[in-house]
Amino acid sequence: MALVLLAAPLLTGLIRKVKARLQRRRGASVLQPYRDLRRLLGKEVVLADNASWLFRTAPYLIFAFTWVAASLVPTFATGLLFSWTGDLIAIIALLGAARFLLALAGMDVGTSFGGIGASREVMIASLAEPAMLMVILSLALIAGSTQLSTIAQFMLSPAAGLRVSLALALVAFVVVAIAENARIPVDNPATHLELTMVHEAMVLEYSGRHLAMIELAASLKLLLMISAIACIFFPFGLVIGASEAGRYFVGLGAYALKLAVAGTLLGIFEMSIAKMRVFRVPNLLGGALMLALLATLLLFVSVGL
Amino acid sequence: MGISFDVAHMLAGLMVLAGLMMLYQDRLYPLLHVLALQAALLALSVGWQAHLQAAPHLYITAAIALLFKAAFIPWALRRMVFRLGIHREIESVVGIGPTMLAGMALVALSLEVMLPITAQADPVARQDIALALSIVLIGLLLMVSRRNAVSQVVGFLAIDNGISLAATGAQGMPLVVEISVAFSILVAFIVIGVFLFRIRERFDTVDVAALDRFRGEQP
Amino acid sequence: MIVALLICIVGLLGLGIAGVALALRPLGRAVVYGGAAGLCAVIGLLALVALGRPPSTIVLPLGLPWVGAHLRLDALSSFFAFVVGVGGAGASVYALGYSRHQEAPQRVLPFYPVFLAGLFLVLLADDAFTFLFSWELMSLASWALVVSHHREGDNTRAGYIYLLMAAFSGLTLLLGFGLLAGATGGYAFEAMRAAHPSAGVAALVLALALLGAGSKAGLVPLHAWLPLAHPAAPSHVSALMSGVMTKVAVYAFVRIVFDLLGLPSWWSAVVVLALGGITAVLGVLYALMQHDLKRLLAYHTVENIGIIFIGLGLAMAFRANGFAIGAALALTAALFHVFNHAVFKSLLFFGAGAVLSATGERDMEHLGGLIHRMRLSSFAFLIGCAAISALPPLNGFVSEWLTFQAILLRPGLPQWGLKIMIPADGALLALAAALAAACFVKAYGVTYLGRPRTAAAANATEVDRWSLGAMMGFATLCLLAGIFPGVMIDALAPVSQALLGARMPAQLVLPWLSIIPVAASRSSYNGLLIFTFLAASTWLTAWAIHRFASRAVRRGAAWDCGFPDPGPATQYTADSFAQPIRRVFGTVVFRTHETVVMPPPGDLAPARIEKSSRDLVWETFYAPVARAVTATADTLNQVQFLTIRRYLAFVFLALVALLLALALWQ
Amino acid sequence: MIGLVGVLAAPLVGAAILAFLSAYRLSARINVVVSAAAFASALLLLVERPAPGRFLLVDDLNVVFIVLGTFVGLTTSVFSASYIGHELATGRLTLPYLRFYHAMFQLMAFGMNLALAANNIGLMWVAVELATLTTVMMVGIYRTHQAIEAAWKYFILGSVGIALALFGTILVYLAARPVVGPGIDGMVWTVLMVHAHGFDPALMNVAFVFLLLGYGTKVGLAPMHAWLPDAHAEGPTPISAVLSGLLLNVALYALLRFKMLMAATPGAIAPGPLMIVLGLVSLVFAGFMLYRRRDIKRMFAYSSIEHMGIIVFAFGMAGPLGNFAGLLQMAMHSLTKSAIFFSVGHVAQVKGTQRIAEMGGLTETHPLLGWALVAGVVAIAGLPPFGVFTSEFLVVSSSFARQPVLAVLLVLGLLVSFGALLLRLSAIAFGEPLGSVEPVRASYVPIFAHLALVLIAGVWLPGPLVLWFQHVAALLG
Repeated sequence: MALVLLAAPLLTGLIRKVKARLQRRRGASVLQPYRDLRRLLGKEVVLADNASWLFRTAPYLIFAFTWVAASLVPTFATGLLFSWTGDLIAIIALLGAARFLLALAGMDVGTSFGGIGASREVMIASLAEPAMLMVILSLALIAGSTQLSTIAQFMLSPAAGLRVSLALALVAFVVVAIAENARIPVDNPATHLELTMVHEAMVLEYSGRHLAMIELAASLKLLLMISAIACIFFPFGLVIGASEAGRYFVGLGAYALKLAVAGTLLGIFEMSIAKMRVFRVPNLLGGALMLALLATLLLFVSVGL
Repeated sequence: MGISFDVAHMLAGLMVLAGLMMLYQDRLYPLLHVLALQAALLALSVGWQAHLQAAPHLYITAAIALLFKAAFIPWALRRMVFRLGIHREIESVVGIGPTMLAGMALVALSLEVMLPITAQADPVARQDIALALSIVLIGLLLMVSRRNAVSQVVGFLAIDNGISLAATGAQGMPLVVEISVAFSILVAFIVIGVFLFRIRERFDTVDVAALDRFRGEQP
Repeated sequence: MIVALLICIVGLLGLGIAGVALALRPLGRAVVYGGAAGLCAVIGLLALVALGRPPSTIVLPLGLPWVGAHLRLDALSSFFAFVVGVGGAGASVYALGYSRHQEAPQRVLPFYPVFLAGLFLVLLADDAFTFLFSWELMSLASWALVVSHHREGDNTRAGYIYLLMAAFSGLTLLLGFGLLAGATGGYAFEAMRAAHPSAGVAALVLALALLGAGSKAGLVPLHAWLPLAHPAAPSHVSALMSGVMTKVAVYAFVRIVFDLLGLPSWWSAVVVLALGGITAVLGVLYALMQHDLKRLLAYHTVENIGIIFIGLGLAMAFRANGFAIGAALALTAALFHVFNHAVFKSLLFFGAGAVLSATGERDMEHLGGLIHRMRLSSFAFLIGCAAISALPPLNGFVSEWLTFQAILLRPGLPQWGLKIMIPADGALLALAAALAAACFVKAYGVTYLGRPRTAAAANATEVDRWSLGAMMGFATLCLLAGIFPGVMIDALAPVSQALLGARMPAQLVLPWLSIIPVAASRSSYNGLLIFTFLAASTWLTAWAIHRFASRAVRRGAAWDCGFPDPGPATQYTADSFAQPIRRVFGTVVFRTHETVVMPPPGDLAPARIEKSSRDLVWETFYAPVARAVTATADTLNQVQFLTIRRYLAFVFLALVALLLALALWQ
Repeated sequence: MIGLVGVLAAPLVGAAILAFLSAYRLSARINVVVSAAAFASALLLLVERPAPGRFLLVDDLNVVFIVLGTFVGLTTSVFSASYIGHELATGRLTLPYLRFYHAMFQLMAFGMNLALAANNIGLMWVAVELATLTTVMMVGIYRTHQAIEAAWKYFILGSVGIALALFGTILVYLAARPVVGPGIDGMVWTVLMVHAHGFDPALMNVAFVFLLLGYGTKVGLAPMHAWLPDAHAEGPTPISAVLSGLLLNVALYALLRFKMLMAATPGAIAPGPLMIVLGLVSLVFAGFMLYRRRDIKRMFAYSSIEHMGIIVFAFGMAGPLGNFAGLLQMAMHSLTKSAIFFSVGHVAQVKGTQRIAEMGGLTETHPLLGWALVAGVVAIAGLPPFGVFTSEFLVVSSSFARQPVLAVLLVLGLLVSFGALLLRLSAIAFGEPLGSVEPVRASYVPIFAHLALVLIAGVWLPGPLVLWFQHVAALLG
């Protein structure tokens, strides 16, 4: 649990660095997110006049939900202590709960931008979640489980070969992950142009430690998604069950490597395309949903593909 | 069988003929004459039956038929036509020709219906019933095919005649007298009603002027 | 056991009479609602006790003389009786406070307990006559409650449509039972169980059961009455109708299909699955388009009924393929959701009622900012929203999670229809869940958050203790059922054992109280740990931050990207909140389209946006029937205005026709 | 013997007395007393019945009708006391007409009881005609143009119906004569039933066609129904109640008798199909007609047609269940419908109109009356806990297993008429109050007595009654 907490900002920093480099800027150091967090934590909170108790408690809850969800994902070893407390569906639901609270918090102060952000967020989520669940469905059908560690084990085993449905699922998963984490082309984490904001619009009224919590939660979520993808589709070097320390180090290294690669790729990807109009997002996500459904159907029709 | 049967049969047949003549009439007075004729024929046949069955009470029925149906009712109707100044010609719904054909068809139908009756019911009754049935149907046809109140009353009287014919034709039928009396009362009511409510043209509206608006519940 | 239940039910009927007597006294409310609460609680407990016991039956010399009134309390009926008891008790407690603001109590008090009695009687009935008798009694009493505010809006029309649909459902069920009973009239359920209907008859009965029970439960497209009738009633009655009465309809379906009929055929499962999926998604989409709080909730009832029927359909599919364990899992999921929905839907309606009595408004567009003035009830409502949106660690999530597990269970079903239908239902279920979350963000955000849009909302005050007590109690239930799902699942075991001959593995023996539907390797969930983690980490972070980092707070105007405060009117409304989703889904489902009217440059007139949408279900299924009836009535009505001669002509023609028929027949 | 004499003599004597009394209160009281006497002696018939004679007969079948009829007569007379008082006050009726009214009332009661108790088809025919004529008089009693036209319509159609029935009766006699031999015996029920097996089937067929149409006109079956709605709407409400609650039953009774005769005659057509067809036609037709009604009394008249349709359908389906359902439905209908007409009468009086459009919010303005009406309509619409539900349950469920298509048609008809009744009810009983709100001096006893009976029957049918109905159902075959 602590590990993901520490690693998350680093990943964010890495991505920013990559993007800056691609823009021929030197960019801030990869450690910048940590500094930001410390600075924000130190600041006082400015609350809008009619912010309610919900507005004040939401950041901690959001953070907690995301953190618990993240700690259910095997990072470099499947033998997590509590992996059986929740499966993939539960993880998605936890993230959904976080989003639910975030959207409510966005509407709490009663500004129009909060409303924009919330309504767009739920619209995107209403398509992303089903797609995600379809992906899980197809994975579960292949691996015969919704338990991440079990899926990972299955993927490592020779029983899992290359499958069409797996490829489809991967694509869908990536798209959903991008949408969920409010990255380009769905949303731009760096924008402050009001009308294009989704995520940023919801957190507009936050400041100080609350903002810090939310930022941290966001980067946690990103990390979670990446490590989920890693442990499902690229479970190389994942440590199965308990074994000696050496293996763990290997796994750790592999995990770090995966993160670095994913982060770089994401950065490049975000640089290479432009943000979409809000109402073209549904088409993208609908496509993802269709892909995932197709994957599932293929499996249902014949469990060979 | 023999003569008795023939006479009864002939009389009944003549009554059917009279019924068809009613359908043929398109003026009021002749219609009333035909009605009187039919009633007279009824009286005759009832009398004949009384003679055959040696049932004196049937003579009463015959008398009722003669006096009330053959004499009084036509007279009253005639008087009414005169008093209310009802048009002398009858407006018919479908026209005389088709009505006649319909009448024929009805006669055929009643014969057809009565045909399968086993012979054990004696032939007099059998024939009489067939003819009586056709008279009843013709009467109904007259009622529904004429727009004129008086002729509708006449149609009802024809029905009455048919029923009386059937009743008297049935040998030893009890309560014949009572029933014919009761029926005559009914007829009288109708006639009085027509007269009382000043029904000029048709049954439909009791007073043309006041009631054409009202038909159950028109807005 | 059953005798005790009967005594309680008779007590409820007695309360109805008391309601007539005391209607206009203040005492009446206390007696009726207090008594109802007590009796419902007792019945609920008794039912809980009876859940494990063998069925107990009794025959009363009532109803059809040569059949008598058969009553039976088996696992299924006692589970539902428990649900109804819980809902009824909560609603009655809530009503103790809520009904203070009721005008015309004499229109509510006599019928409320009778309604409850009807609900319970349906569950106990063990022969067709008693069943339908109680069924219609339930409908009738609830109709009287729906029209209790008969002078407001078009409540009377709502009541009319409601009772008409109720009669429809009653008659269809009657036909179904007639088919099961056969010409000899074996109306007792025992006889029906014994008689094994042929395939065709079974299919017909199933169709009739779907029509009858479905129209009562609110399956699309038979749901049209529901969003009209449920909001029209007083809120505690709405809670009963939405949370409990629809469940009784589900009970009727389960009773007929799983108990009275034999093995279902696989395609019937396909039909049920399809209906369930469509209902779930359409229901929530309709809900998203609403801005009347209670109507929104009513539409969500439709959605949840869809979810329940998906579970039932899965159970039928597995059962048809002789896969008992899967059937048990699916059925348990469905019944679990029955309980959950009863709880949180009642809670939500209580909340809506609280808003109504505090502000006199049901329209969300006139509300806002209530969270400041109605702290406790807003908290309870939030729990309800989270629960119905299937968010962990609350109960809604568990039942939907179980349903998903059931969907994942068996890809290998032989029939193509199921191969396609089951994953499709998975997608629909997921879609419905996500949309539900969206819808409740809207409902809560617009109603309770933001700034008050009207004076009524600004001057709202917290509701009375009784109402709060009821709401808090149900909120706690939501949490408990989410944290200890194992208890519920094990409680449901006898039901599936009795109906399917199989049950889910016992859960309470597992370590850490986690639940494992089939096998630990497949999937497991532990609400308790999730909850502990959440609580711990929240508290930990909050403590750490307040301890080591700053804890200073300053109040100021909202930032809002530096715009000067433009007033509450600029907040997002319910309508505008739903606009993106309307654009994504509505164009297909509701034929919505929006037109923006821009004034020419230099003109100071405001720009206007107009949106139009159509209710296709109504236009397809209901409007034509209404038109047909009207047209026929008009045509036939001319017969009223004929002349006597024509009437005579009718007689004449009838006579001739019959004689002809006779002549031909001979 | 006393019972039978009482049932017949009491109304006759009462009519004679009332014809010469003009004091309204006194005559109203006497009216009640006489009806009570008739009812009492009808109850007496339950315990001891006279041996069937040539003219009179009391058996299980008609005792049901006699007791029911006299009871409704009693309650109606109670209701009419208060109703007529109001009519007198508003000057719609004058004292001489009142005398006429009371005399006619008892005369009609006599006619119906005679028709029910007759053991002789000729006598029965005469009695039915008597009842018809008296009711015609009463329908026209207001002497408004509408009333007179309604009476006239009723009279003409009724006379034709009567004529057809008479012809049918004669045919029956003709069929019987060869077997029974000439003379009075050829018209005596008990004798006919004994020898029915020897009758000529073809003749019986024709006879039944005529009887079905003839008495069917009185039952109010479509398409011979035309007289019924107007007669109900334009006459005084007590008469509407009696028409729906009694006269229709009497005609129905005659029909059943002949049905039994047909059933007993081998080779004759089964009367069932004919009755089923007529019943369904009446049910569906009336159901649709209900939608366009503006006049509250005419609406419930159509609902009577609808229920007669159901009853005839049930008897047509026959079988123990069908006949039982028919009998039950008939009893329930006459109780419920007369209760409805009682309350409707008061409603029309207090609102001063019969137009539905001009009354509304009745449960607000006159709670007791309004809820009574609601209960009545709910009962007549076939909802529990009222007895009509039981009978309709039996009709539908028993017929669906045997004749699915017919049952579906039946259900459609029921739904259609249910919708119509409820639509009007919610307009009358709920919504914003319309019309006068002055308090009403209604006689609630008859209304609630009927409703209570229907309610009890809906929940619990006493054992003896059931056995008795089952026996009768067996008689009907």
